[in-house]
Amino acid sequence: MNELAERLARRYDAEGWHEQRKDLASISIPALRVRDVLAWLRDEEGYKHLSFITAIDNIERGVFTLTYTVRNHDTKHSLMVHADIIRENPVVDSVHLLWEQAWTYQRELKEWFGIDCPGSPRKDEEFVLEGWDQLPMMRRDFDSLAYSNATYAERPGRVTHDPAAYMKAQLYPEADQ
Amino acid sequence: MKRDRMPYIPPAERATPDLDSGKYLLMWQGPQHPGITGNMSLRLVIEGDTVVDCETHVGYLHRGFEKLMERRSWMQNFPLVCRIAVPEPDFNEYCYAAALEELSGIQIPEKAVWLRTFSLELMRLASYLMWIGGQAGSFGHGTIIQWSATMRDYVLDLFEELTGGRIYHMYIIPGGVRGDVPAGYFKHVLEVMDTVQKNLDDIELVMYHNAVFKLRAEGLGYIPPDWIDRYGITGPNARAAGIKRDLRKDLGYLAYPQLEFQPVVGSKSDAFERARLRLQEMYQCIDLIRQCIDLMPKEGPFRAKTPNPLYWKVPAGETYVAAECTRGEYGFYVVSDGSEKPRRVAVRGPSYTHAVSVMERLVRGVNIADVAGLMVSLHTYPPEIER
Amino acid sequence: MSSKKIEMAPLANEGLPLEERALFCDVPPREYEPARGVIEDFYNWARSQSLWILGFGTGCGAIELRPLMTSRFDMYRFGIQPRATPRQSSVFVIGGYASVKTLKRIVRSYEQMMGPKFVVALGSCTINGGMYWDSYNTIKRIDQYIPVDTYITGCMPRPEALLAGFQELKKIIRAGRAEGQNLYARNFEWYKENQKKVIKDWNMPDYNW
Amino acid sequence: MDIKDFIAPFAVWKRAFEKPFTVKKPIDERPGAPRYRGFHINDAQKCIGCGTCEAICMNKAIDLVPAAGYAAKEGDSGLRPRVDYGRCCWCALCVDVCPSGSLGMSNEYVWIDSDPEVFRYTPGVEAKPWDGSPLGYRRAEGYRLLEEQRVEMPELDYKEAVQTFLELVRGYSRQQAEKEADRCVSCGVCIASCPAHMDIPGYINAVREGDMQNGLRLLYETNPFPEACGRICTHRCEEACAIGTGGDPVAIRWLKRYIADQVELADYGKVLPRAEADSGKKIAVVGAGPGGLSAAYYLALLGHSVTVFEKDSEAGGMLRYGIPEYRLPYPALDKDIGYIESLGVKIERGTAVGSAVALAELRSRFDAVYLSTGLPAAYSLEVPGDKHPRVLDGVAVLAAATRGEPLGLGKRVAVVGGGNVAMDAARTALRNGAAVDILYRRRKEDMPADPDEIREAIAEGASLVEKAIPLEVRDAAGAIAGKQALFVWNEARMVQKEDGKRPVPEAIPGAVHEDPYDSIIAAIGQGPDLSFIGEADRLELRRFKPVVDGFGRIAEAAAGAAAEPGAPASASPSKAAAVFAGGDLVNDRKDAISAIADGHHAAQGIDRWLDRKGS
Amino acid sequence: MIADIFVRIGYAAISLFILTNYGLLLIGSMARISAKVQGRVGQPVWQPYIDIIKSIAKRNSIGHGVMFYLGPVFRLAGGIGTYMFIPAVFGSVLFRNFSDSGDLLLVMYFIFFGQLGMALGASEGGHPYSALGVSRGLAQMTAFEVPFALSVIAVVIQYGTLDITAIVAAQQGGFLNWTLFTNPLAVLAAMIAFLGMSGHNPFSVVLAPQEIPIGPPTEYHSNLLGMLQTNRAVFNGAKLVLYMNLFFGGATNIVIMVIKTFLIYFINIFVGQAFPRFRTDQSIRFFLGVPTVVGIISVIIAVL
Amino acid sequence: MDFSTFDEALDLAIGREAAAVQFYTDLLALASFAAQKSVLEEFRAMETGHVTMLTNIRMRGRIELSATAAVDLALARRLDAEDKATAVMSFQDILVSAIKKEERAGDLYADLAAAASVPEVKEIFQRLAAEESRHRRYFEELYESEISRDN
Repeated sequence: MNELAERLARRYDAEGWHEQRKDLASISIPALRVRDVLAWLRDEEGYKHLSFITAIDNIERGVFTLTYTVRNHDTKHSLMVHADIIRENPVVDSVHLLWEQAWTYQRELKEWFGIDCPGSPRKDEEFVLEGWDQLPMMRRDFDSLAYSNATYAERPGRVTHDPAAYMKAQLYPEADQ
Repeated sequence: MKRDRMPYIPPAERATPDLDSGKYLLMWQGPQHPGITGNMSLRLVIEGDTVVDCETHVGYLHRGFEKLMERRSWMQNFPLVCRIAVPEPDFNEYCYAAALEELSGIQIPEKAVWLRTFSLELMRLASYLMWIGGQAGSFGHGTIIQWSATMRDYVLDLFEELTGGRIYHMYIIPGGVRGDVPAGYFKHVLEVMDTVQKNLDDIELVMYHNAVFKLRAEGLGYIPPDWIDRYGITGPNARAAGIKRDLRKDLGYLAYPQLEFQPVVGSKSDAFERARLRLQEMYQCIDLIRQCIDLMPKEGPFRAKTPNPLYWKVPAGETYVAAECTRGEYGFYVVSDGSEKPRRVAVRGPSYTHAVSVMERLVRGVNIADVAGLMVSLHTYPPEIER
Repeated sequence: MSSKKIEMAPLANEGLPLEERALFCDVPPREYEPARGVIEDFYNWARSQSLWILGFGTGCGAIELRPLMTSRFDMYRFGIQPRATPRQSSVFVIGGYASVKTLKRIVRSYEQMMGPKFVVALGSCTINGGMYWDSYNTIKRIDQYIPVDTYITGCMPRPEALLAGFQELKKIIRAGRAEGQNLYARNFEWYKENQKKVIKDWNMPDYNW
Repeated sequence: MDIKDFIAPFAVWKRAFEKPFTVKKPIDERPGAPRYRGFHINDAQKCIGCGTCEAICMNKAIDLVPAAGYAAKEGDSGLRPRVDYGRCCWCALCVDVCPSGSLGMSNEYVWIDSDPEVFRYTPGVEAKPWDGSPLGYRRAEGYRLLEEQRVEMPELDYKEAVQTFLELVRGYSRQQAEKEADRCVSCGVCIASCPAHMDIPGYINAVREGDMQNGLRLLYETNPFPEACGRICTHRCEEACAIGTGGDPVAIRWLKRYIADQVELADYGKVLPRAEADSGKKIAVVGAGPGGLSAAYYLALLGHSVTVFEKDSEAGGMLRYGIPEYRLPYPALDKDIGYIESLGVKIERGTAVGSAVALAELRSRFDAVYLSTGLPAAYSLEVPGDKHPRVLDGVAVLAAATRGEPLGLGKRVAVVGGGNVAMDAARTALRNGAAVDILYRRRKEDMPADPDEIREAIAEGASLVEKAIPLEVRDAAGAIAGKQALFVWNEARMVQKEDGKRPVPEAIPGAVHEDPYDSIIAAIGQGPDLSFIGEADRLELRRFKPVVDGFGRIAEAAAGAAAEPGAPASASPSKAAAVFAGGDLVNDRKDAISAIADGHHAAQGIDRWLDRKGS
Repeated sequence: MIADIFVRIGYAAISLFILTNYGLLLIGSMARISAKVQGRVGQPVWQPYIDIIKSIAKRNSIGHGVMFYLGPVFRLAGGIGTYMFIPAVFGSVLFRNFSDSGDLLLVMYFIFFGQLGMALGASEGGHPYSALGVSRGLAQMTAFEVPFALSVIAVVIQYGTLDITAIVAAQQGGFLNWTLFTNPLAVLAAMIAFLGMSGHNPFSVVLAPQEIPIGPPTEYHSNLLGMLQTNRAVFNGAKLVLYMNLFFGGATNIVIMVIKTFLIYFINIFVGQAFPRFRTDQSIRFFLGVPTVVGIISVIIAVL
Repeated sequence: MDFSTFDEALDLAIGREAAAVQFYTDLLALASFAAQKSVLEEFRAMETGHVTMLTNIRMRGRIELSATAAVDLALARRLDAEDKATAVMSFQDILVSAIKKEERAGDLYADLAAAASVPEVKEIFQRLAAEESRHRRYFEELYESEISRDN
């Protein structure tokens, strides 16, 4: 498989080949070449099956890392192709022309992360949400619990105690000073 | 150009019926509709009895699992994952556990491998039994669903006995499984397998040798073989088109390399073929369960040691673990940043492609009466689409 | 190709001011006096013996309704059967968690049902959020949005528990305590307020969906 | 499509002649499977309220609430888990993780109510129909989420160990320590059991995180003797450990030692808090044992100037003179003491209060005095012949060993007693080449010594003679008088004389043994030496103990017979400094950690008292 | 004369009452038989009663205009009308109804009348499923009416009368005189059409819960639904009696009527449990195929 | 010695308790530091209390002591009996003396009870012996918990 890594590196400046298992590897490519790489992988290297597309919010680095997982059923090998795009105004090429289901993933990316794939069909329609007016919820700076607490009423009357603090209050309250 | 080998039909290349013309009728099938699988909906535009346009609408079951998982520790996610696909939770458990074990470098004991295989096959059978009722029911055959739901219930009894849960088994825990089989369990399993097999024989006679069923299902929802890669179709839907792909064979995970089976492959690729193929896979499941019972080691530990669940830190890394579920490739993509909580967990459910892009494409031109049957024949579970 | 996108058909409540849009009912519901004495008892008996469940699997709970409907547990013998349309159903089974999108349909379906109507809520999620207590998309207490007659705890409750829940519901109906419809009418403003707080987008087709 | 497709479907009618699948009375006839995860049950007696269930619960379904009938006590927080069935998902991780194994699940599953508020209860405390259900989910045999075995501590081989005074316990490696620390569930139940209330979960977490500096900081918050305590502490915390309810307790002591060992003394100053500005107050501490020095440490931190008076030539008290080197090497102790001294604490070694300097003098020279003189005087055997020259006292033997004096114990040594001093004496004797018998009045399980010490002593070759009542010591026949002694003891049996009290050894008539020994080491107990407190000091004593208030301050003695009657206690001549006391002298636990806790506590008391006096 | 009319009306009312109850019990017991095939116990036989009471006991209802209300009324009128002109028991005064006032053509008209009325009402409901159901129902009705009409024609030609009583009378005197044996092909065509008429599988496209839940009555509720449920009993009973009269020799007493109608109805269940449902186009194609041919042949035979 | 009346018997007992008070007073005179004194004073006060109690009994003419003897922990008999009265008496020494004293008293009463011919007097001595055993037990327990902790 290392030949593939080399070819990818030569043709598309790919780097960081990592062999996770004997049937799974990952590699990073420049975001601008996503469509080229995937088309090449699909047509030339036999990675015909797109398992899924997703993104990781690497908020510390200020990027979304896209993951396209493709599979070559003949060699029984899966490849995770990573591409970093900046978090502000994230845009990436659409691959809906390569795979028919890709537009759904891209619609999901748009709704869940705010990642735009120009040209992808129905990308601006709501996917799973309805009337969502917050940050895209899969971004790490969206706090699910805080939103839930603020929006959905909880049944009152719950109270809990920390064993250590409770024992301290019960057994040696004088130590608290 | 090799790229042209696949003629391209853009997904949005759809008829644009003028809804105001009075010629068309806009109809929503679901979510409150008995002919829909689970809680989702189809926005159908029909002309007479023929569907001219379809949009899949999901999100009625969206609970934000992937976000919730980022909030919970590695072990706390274990009870959560099984809820992603309600009728078939075990595959979630397996994929998550396997991904976690791979990232942490934990080797699970032999016994756990077999018990996992066993419970996955049992789950597959239960899931298919649920499907077969749905398939018959979607064409209005109410008798089959009555039988098969009971058969499924017998299988769920087995799960209850083994795991303590009927629907959510939470048995395949990271590190192994949660318990050994109880005394006399396999005897019970074999009895139930006999009952199920006998009933499957009846169902085959009634459902698959049925003029009306054939009339309805044959030719319905034909998936051309060249769509398989283009649409990312996996599992029985792909195999029915003659593509021999089964992750159990291809990936050789768990104890599958030691089991004797051949993927069932069809050719006609219509609803009936898919139904027939699934029936054969049910028989195959029963056979695999029996093989598991024979080959399973009798003794030995069933769980490897794992770190303290409250403070389990997983080394940074990422992996994608896939398994062949009843609907196709079920996968968990897990990313760890080295902390006590996952960085990202993405779930790849086969219904994602089957119920959205494939369904929208296939349903065009189909009689409105066949929409439910077509949907069921793709065997989709909405919760795994929206997670 | 995006230009070929279908234009959504205009919806019944489109173009209405927001506050009116929120009201699914053409008229706000009103309270209905129960009949007198023996007649109401007789009616209640009939209502309790003929529970028609709305066939809307709103969550995981739907998975255990199917065994209940079929031969192993056979709820028909207790006078319970599924019904495909809210107009004819008398029992709404909230199958666990309700996402916001589903909640909108739940409210709509509930309002379409004819009184007296009963609500059975399954599982932890309906009581206090369940395992989705921190999810951004699921409500925590269904009783904030529609009146509930009976809760069945469990995750998932087994079919037997569901059955026991229906038997309990029957008792409640026979005792004349299942007045959810009137409760909803009486506290209509409160329920609407809660619903409005959660459901941001009220647009939906004017029939079914 | 052939004719079969029209005929075959009628096969459905076959079913009409078979038995229906239907369960007649589902609710009654179908109990949950034996493993069914139904409603929670809790053995509230066994439960210690550690809250691990709450920590593992992803649904936040469990609250810890005070339970009627269960008060907080050592090893039991008095809280019990309360489950919210509006949250629970019946995953049973709480059952799997429960350290004590008290949580379980019944196989009951029907709970219906029209009131949504009722689905909350405290299993085992609030009665439910399914309480005590024998069926239902339990943690499977051989399956635990928590590790029940502690990481074995590397030790010297006993055969080798007995040859030298090298430290027996070698300490954890980083990997071992992190693995052991990972067993902790941070419940905090142990904190109350530690006399010093150390932040045990805090520093264990520091080990887990590999943050030794933070760990050391946490240690020094309550205990300036981490090296010493990390080795010889009586670790009452480990008895309260939640993990210990179902397996080995977390090796809290060893982890403490690990932290202290990891940080060099030179780095202590960078990590630990600096002393506050000089307050100008002077405080005398009598006794440079753990209690006195810990008081000195905390007083010094508060900015006071502290002088410690120590009668021996080295500081450390019992840690140095009572505990042999192989358990607590002197460099480790010196490290602890060295850091305390580095804060400016003066230690006047070889200055005995009472003889070299009078207490009254201290009271006039200093603003406050802290007494931490401990229990230096060994009690005697109190049998005929116990003044025999070959009858030695255990504390003295250990002190002599520390000083490096020749012990001259001889070949055959009897140690009388079952406490830690006895064990230490026995093992010291073993290291001096003697054959050692430990004679104890009761049974092995009654021995007050640390079980580890007993185990090690026996492993090193001491033979334990249980139920031996000493009767007499006399000269052995044929031996030169004063060189060998004959130890006469009576075999005993344990008799339960009173219900609810521990059994009493009762001599078996006639079963008298006579054994000759070169030395007989009596280690039955020690008492205080209070001769330095005169009546004029007007300190209230009761049964050889100072009477102290909550902060360790010794009450002023009511005017005795000599003093003029009627003078109120508060009006006593309080020109002199207040006297505080702590440690073995005062408390009943008589271990180093209690003395340290007393010292810390008294330091706070003294500080307050000085504040009050100053203002 | 007036008194006579009132007596007849009284008799007809009693007869209708009995038939309604019989129809309800028949539905209940058939549900139990179906349940047996499905491996379960099934609902109580009297469940239909409770359902109707429950529907009537509903407190509120909404309307979609006058036609919407009239739909069930037409439907019920169709059912009652059908029954009123059929003699339920041959020779019985109580059960003769108004059979002497109308003939077979009137009965067939009433069969259509209910359907059409319902179609008008249901379409008013505004629900697309209602509309779809109605269009399916009408399409299928047109289809099954062809073999049915053909077989009726055959019978009429065979007996030379349109009077049902006369047709029954002609079949008396041993079972070999039944149309079943005298003109088996007509009966075959009629029975197949009957399957379609009853709306059981495989001809259940009208209600088709999995496809267009639940067709025309989707929007009906409360007492309107109660009327529909009552009509189901009446109309079913009327059809069964008609079939019994035309093809199975009628009944000379009520016990025979019960046995015969029960068995005729059972055929529905017998087939229905075994097959899924045809699509509309398939069922139309089916009815216009073999049954129509059979019907035509039966007419030809009758003519000959 | 044979005591035939209630008063006689009690006089003897009171006399013994008074001697005990004197015993502690003597020891107090020897004591050199505060801790000793406080203990001795406490014990002396205890004995003074006994004198008062017996005097009250004598006045009321009715013995009101329990007949149940305390459990014998068998310490007293083993302890070395040599005289401890020195200026540097430790807590142990004082306790041993006290135990011995109570034991001797108990023995005496037991002997007297055995020798008594009048049943009433016999009972008085038995009761007194039991009372002394309880005193002894008190000291024994103190000894066990304070002195002989490790044995």
